[in-house]
Amino acid sequence: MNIRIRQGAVALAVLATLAAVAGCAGTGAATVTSADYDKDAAAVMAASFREQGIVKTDRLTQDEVMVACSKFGHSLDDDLRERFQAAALAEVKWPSDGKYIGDWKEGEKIAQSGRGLTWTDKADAANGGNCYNCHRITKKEISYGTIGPSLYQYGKVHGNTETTQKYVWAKIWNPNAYSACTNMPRFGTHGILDEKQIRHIVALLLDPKSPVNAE
Amino acid sequence: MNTQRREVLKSGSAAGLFGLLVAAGLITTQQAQAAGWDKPAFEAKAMDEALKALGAGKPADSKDVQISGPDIAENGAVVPVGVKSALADTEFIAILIEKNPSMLAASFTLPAGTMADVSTRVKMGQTSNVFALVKAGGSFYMVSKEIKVTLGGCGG
Amino acid sequence: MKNSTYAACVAASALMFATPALADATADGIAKYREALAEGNPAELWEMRGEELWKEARGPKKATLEKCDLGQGPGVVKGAFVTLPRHFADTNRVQDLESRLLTCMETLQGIPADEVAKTPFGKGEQKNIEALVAWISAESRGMKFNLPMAHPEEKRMYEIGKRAFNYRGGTHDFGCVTCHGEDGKRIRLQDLPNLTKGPDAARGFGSWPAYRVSSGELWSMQRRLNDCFRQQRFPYPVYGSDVTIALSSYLGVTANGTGESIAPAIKR
Amino acid sequence: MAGPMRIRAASNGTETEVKILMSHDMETGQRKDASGALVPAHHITELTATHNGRVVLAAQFGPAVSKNPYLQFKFAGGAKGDKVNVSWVDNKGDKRTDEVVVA
Repeated sequence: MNIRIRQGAVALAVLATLAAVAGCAGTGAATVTSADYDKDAAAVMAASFREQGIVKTDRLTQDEVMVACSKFGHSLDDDLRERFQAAALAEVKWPSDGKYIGDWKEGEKIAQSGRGLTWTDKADAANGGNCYNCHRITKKEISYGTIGPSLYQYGKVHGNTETTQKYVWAKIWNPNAYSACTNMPRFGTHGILDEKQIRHIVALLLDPKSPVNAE
Repeated sequence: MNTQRREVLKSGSAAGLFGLLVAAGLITTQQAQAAGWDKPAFEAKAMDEALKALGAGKPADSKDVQISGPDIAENGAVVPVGVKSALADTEFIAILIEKNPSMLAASFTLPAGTMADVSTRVKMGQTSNVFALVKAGGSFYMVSKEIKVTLGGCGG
Repeated sequence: MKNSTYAACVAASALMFATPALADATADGIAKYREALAEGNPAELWEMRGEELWKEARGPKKATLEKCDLGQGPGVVKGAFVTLPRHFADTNRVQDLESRLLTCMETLQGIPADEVAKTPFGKGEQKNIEALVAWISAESRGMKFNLPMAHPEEKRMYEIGKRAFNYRGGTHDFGCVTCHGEDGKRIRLQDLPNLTKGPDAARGFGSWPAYRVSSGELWSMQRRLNDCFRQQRFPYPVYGSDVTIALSSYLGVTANGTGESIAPAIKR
Repeated sequence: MAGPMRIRAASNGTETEVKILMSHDMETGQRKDASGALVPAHHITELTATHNGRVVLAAQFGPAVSKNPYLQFKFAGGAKGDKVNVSWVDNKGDKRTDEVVVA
């Protein structure tokens, strides 16, 4: 079970450090660059996981956006951000029948559910939206997270217009369309939620009868 | 760490715990006969039924009985509940949870010299009133408190 | 049974992080709930068993773990927890508490490490590991984190851990950083420590192992990380794999000097 | 076999406070396992605490008492060095007795 990677390389690095110690004031890391660590980290990620249940190791595969969003210590430059956002908006799949509003009661159930796509879930289980984990939504549910903004009274504030409906639809389908490297999952892009479910969540947020706006 | 004598009483006796305690001279036969798990009370599905099984009838409200617990529990699996009574000769305390499948969670018989101040932890399936039933000087009293049970994050 | 540091710390943070929109009553209620639980943490049942297991002759070699070197010399338990993971010369590997225990169980007692690593959490020898980590961590309660960083392998594991922490992937594009990269956030009602800096890193990292009230089990750090990856919709991290050790290195080093271990804590 | 209890008994000169942690699953009989089958009820039913041989508390538990139960109570008297003994029995007839010296 010992997973040894680049032990040899490290041994060499130590020797190099010892040789260069006078020159670089004993900072051993000077001979190992950040790029070396990037390579080591990639190898460790690849070697440390195995498949379990419905989850295969291809879950670790990152697209261009996630590679960029995994870099720490600096933010996206403007060009990249604009490119990611434009590409995200372009791939949003709009509702086949042109209807954005479903049943807010169903939307509330989806917003409450955190099920789906883990290795303890079954392949045919309906996925939840996990919305309350990060957002305040209705007044009644006090157990809500604060990773995302409050959506309470969202429709009341922004109006139930077609423009708002389309914005909310696209935001759920691929939130990178408006904010590259957001914490929010790409629910439509990755097939976490289907068209019908997204319609219900749009209703939860925008329908004037939804407790989000009515209470 | 306190030294503890870790002995499991030899099983095989049909007499149960109280029989063993009698055998060990720890309690009298009379005490043992008065005891025994109160199945009808623990299996009662409604308040009236549970109170009847406990012989409590219609208990009165009392300012001298306090039930303590959180207003909100992060997890219904473990909800701390305490009961204190300032009534003279408090001899019995029970904790009941209105919306549990069976309401009675635990009961305590307090011999003279034991304070009417007990705490334990109970399971709650959902937000509910929690009742403290107390018997003092031969009469029953009851107070309640609402405890909210919330959902957890990360898919529950 | 006193764990007042934890209760006070959680109470303070719950109040501090309350958003204006959140009724103070909610945060206050939750803080009181946690305070009530801090007294009488069932983790003590595991601590008792762990101490016995350390001193019990077991395995094919019928030996105790009393010669196990957790980094402070053979048999020294006090203070060991707050210096792990660290590099061990005999294995030439950076090891966390659990992987180090596997080494000791294999070399001293003859219990095959690979088999223990493959055992599901809460079963067989894993149950024993859970008891051992409860006791070993309790022996460092109240001590500040002080992980060594002098060895290049320690530095390397820290750097890998930092990258693993920020690695976003899976169906939800989640990484550790999604939930633990900012101050003052919550998931549902649970406060999320910002693990990228102290003293939050000490508060988060220094709570595990912990008794989970939701399952009524004692969770080691390995199990905590395993369940984080599950919820991130990642594949299954192999027990004792380098990614788990690297993450602990990153969290522990980030916690260094900024806070004390309260493990084994009690968690929802 | 059930694991040992963690019992603490502390006297302040006039009264003794007892805190007990028990190792028990406290299965409600309503939980389903991974295969969907009901896990049968398994819970402590009765508990007795004695001080130097005299009963100071008799408790009855239903399945709604939390897993790994915790119980705290106080009795008048008790001095350092006295013995507090706690016994429980569950609905399957398993039992456990542990004793602690008052601190």
